[in-house]
Amino acid sequence: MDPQIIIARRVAKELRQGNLVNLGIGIPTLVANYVPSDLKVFFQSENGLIGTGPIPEQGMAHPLLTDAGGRPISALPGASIFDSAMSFGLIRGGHVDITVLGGLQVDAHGLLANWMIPGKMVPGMGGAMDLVSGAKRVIVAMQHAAKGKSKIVSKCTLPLTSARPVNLVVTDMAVIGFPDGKATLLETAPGISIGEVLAVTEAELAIPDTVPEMKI
Amino acid sequence: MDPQIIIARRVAKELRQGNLVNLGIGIPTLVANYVPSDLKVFFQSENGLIGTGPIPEQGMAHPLLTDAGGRPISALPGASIFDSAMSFGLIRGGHVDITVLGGLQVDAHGLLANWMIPGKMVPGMGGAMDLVSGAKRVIVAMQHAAKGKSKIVSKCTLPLTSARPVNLVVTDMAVIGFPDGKATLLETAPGISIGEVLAVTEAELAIPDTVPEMKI
Amino acid sequence: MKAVSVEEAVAMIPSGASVMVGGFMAVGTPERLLDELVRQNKTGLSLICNDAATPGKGVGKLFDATLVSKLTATHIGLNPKAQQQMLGNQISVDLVPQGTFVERIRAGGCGLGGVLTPTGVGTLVAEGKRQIEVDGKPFLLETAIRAQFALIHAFLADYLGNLAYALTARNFNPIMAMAADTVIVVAEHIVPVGVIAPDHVVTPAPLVDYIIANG
Amino acid sequence: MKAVSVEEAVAMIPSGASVMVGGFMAVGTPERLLDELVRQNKTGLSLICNDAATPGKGVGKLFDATLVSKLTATHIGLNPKAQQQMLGNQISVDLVPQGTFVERIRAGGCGLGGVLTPTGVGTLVAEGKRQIEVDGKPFLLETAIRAQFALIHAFLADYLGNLAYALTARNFNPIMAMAADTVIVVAEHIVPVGVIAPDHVVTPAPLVDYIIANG
Repeated sequence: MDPQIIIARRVAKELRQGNLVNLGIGIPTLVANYVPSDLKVFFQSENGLIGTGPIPEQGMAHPLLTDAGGRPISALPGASIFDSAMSFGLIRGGHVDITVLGGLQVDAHGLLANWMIPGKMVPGMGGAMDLVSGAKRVIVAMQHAAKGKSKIVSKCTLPLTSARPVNLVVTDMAVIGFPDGKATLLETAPGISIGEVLAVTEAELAIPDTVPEMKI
Repeated sequence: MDPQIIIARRVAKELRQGNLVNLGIGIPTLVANYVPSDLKVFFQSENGLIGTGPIPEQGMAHPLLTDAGGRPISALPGASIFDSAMSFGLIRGGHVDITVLGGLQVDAHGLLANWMIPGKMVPGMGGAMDLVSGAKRVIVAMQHAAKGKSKIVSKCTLPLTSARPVNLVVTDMAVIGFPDGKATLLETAPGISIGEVLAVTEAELAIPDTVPEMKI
Repeated sequence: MKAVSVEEAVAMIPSGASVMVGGFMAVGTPERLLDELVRQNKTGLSLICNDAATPGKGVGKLFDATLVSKLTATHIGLNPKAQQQMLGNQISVDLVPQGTFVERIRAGGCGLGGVLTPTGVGTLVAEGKRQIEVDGKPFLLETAIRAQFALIHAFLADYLGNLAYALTARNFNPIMAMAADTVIVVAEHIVPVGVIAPDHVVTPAPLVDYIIANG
Repeated sequence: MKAVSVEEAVAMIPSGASVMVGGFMAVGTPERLLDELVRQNKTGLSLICNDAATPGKGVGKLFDATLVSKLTATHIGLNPKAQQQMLGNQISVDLVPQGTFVERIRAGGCGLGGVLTPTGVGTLVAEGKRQIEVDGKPFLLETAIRAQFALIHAFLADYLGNLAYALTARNFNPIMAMAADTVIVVAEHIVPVGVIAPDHVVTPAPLVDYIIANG
């Protein structure tokens, strides 16, 4: 299975009935494809919409209905529109149950860096800092390693997104949580051993007595 | 002429085309009756309406359309509705061109007290403090004296409504402004002499060379 | 969102709870919830409401039944019972400028640490509060307000919990609907999903916990 | 409110002006005003806009024509020209978290002294800023933002200047319409007074100074 799909399917299992969910760009966007049809969740697009639906059929797109990347989306029945102050009031005020974001680095204490590589990539933080500071649960969805380098690090070398630790990291190799503020291996991806995870993880990982395989 | 009507008619002359105006309860409310029909102004009711109209005809009132005192009002074509945060954003943000309020005391520097008589009347300030702090121009519409006591005082003995001085005071005897922060007699009411004004005014009043009679 | 009876909804509110109630002089107030608070005799309430309404109307009913022990409001001048209870020290009253009142609730609902307002500087309202200078101008630091419960009046609610308001009954309702742990709504009309156009929804469904069912 | 031609409107904006522009990735942006800013070659602009859009679209046109000298935004990653101009020090860029960005503009429009936000605490964003503790929790004091001009896109405008927005083109427009000395609006449709129901007006008429006339 495609690593991105493994991640997206596993993250989708974290969603609960009635949750308000914000999905970042990239792998997080894929999560919407794997929500069981009997689970009703609300997806927020931070440019001002709750109730985002799939990409509209050809010829049905409206130029004034887009996602945060400016791409055409649809709105489900029961959708609502609001201005940006309200959108970030929802985010900062803890009304978003789950935010799923991409990451550049997550460290052993759950701190996330995902908005800047000094001197190289300075796109701006957009809504990421508010989402990590404000959402009830923060889930990072990312590849475990990039170019052979672990993205789960002892300490972030890139600028932090927030002083608030994330709740869960889901990669193509593992699910990592932070009980008592310490990176802990909660699950391994199908066919991946604990040893394989440890081999490509820079951060020290606590290993509980049982580490089940991801159910996706 | 009724003293209240003198005041209301004179205040109405301060309104300019397109102004957003907030009228307090009491004498200020009467001002709306004396706006020339060719002058288009917007009246705000701070409970969430711009475009307040007259009291509706009998049988046409709606229980969900009221003024800040809870009394039925009407809405003119082009009216708009908003929540209380927006209403006071308009007020505090300087978008209200003129607020007209009642007063208990105005002092020689233009400071207003109008919300509390300690130990006696403690109704709360409602929107008065925001209106005086935020509106572009603050006009106090009140009787010059109450029970023979001047309401234009040297220094307010009652708790202040704001540290920001008002712009104009219109009473049944005079119009008083505060050029250079000093109470100044700008106009006298019809048939009232400067001497009569001074006789019932506790505050020291600057008297310009010419003090015209109010045009109402 | 869950549809519940008014009895069930009020049964969730313990005596002594902090309760925000929408409305301005009882306009835009969820009367059915207030009647039921009185019937279930929920005492010692910390009430957060713009005003005390008038006896027999809106939150005025809570003062009639002496259910309030603490009040945060902007104006209580039109309810003599609330005034008597304040002067008799039966209730403690915190009077707040109206713009500050709504902005503090908004801060509570939007995750802000408080409000920096020019309103109240140099008045009694400033007593005991921090004053912060920004670019040489003084502002009061007014803290955020939240409550355990928000009792909301809406004109339309759909089956998901989206709300729209009518006329001046909107007032504090959409702001309070963001600032409480549990949000309970009385709507004049409950309508199918889609009846409220997305552009006309004022309170998005995920903010609403309970809607009082018809009948 | 006054109806003016797009040429007249832009003629009022001097080179070097501070200009807020509504829109999110060019959705909800008043394109006609941007085209005219380019045509009249207004240089040295201080631009306040959520993002830099993409070349050829929305405020992206201002970067194509190198009219911007200072940018306050939350994200410019999808406009390589804006990035190049930033890295080449042709423009100074202040990158702001999006929730902070909109709240600072709201503070500017609503007469608040600034914003107390948890966002950015403990990050690069906190550098050089005051940190204020409230009830033991740290918040950044972020200052209010205003501009000389706000360029607004609306869906409907009536003859008085009341505005309503459509779908995700609403975004920053209603907030910016409160935070500038002069507010200029391009509407998709100009309609008679009364067509927009009072409950559906988002920006009340008195906030609007100019509407770009049809044709």
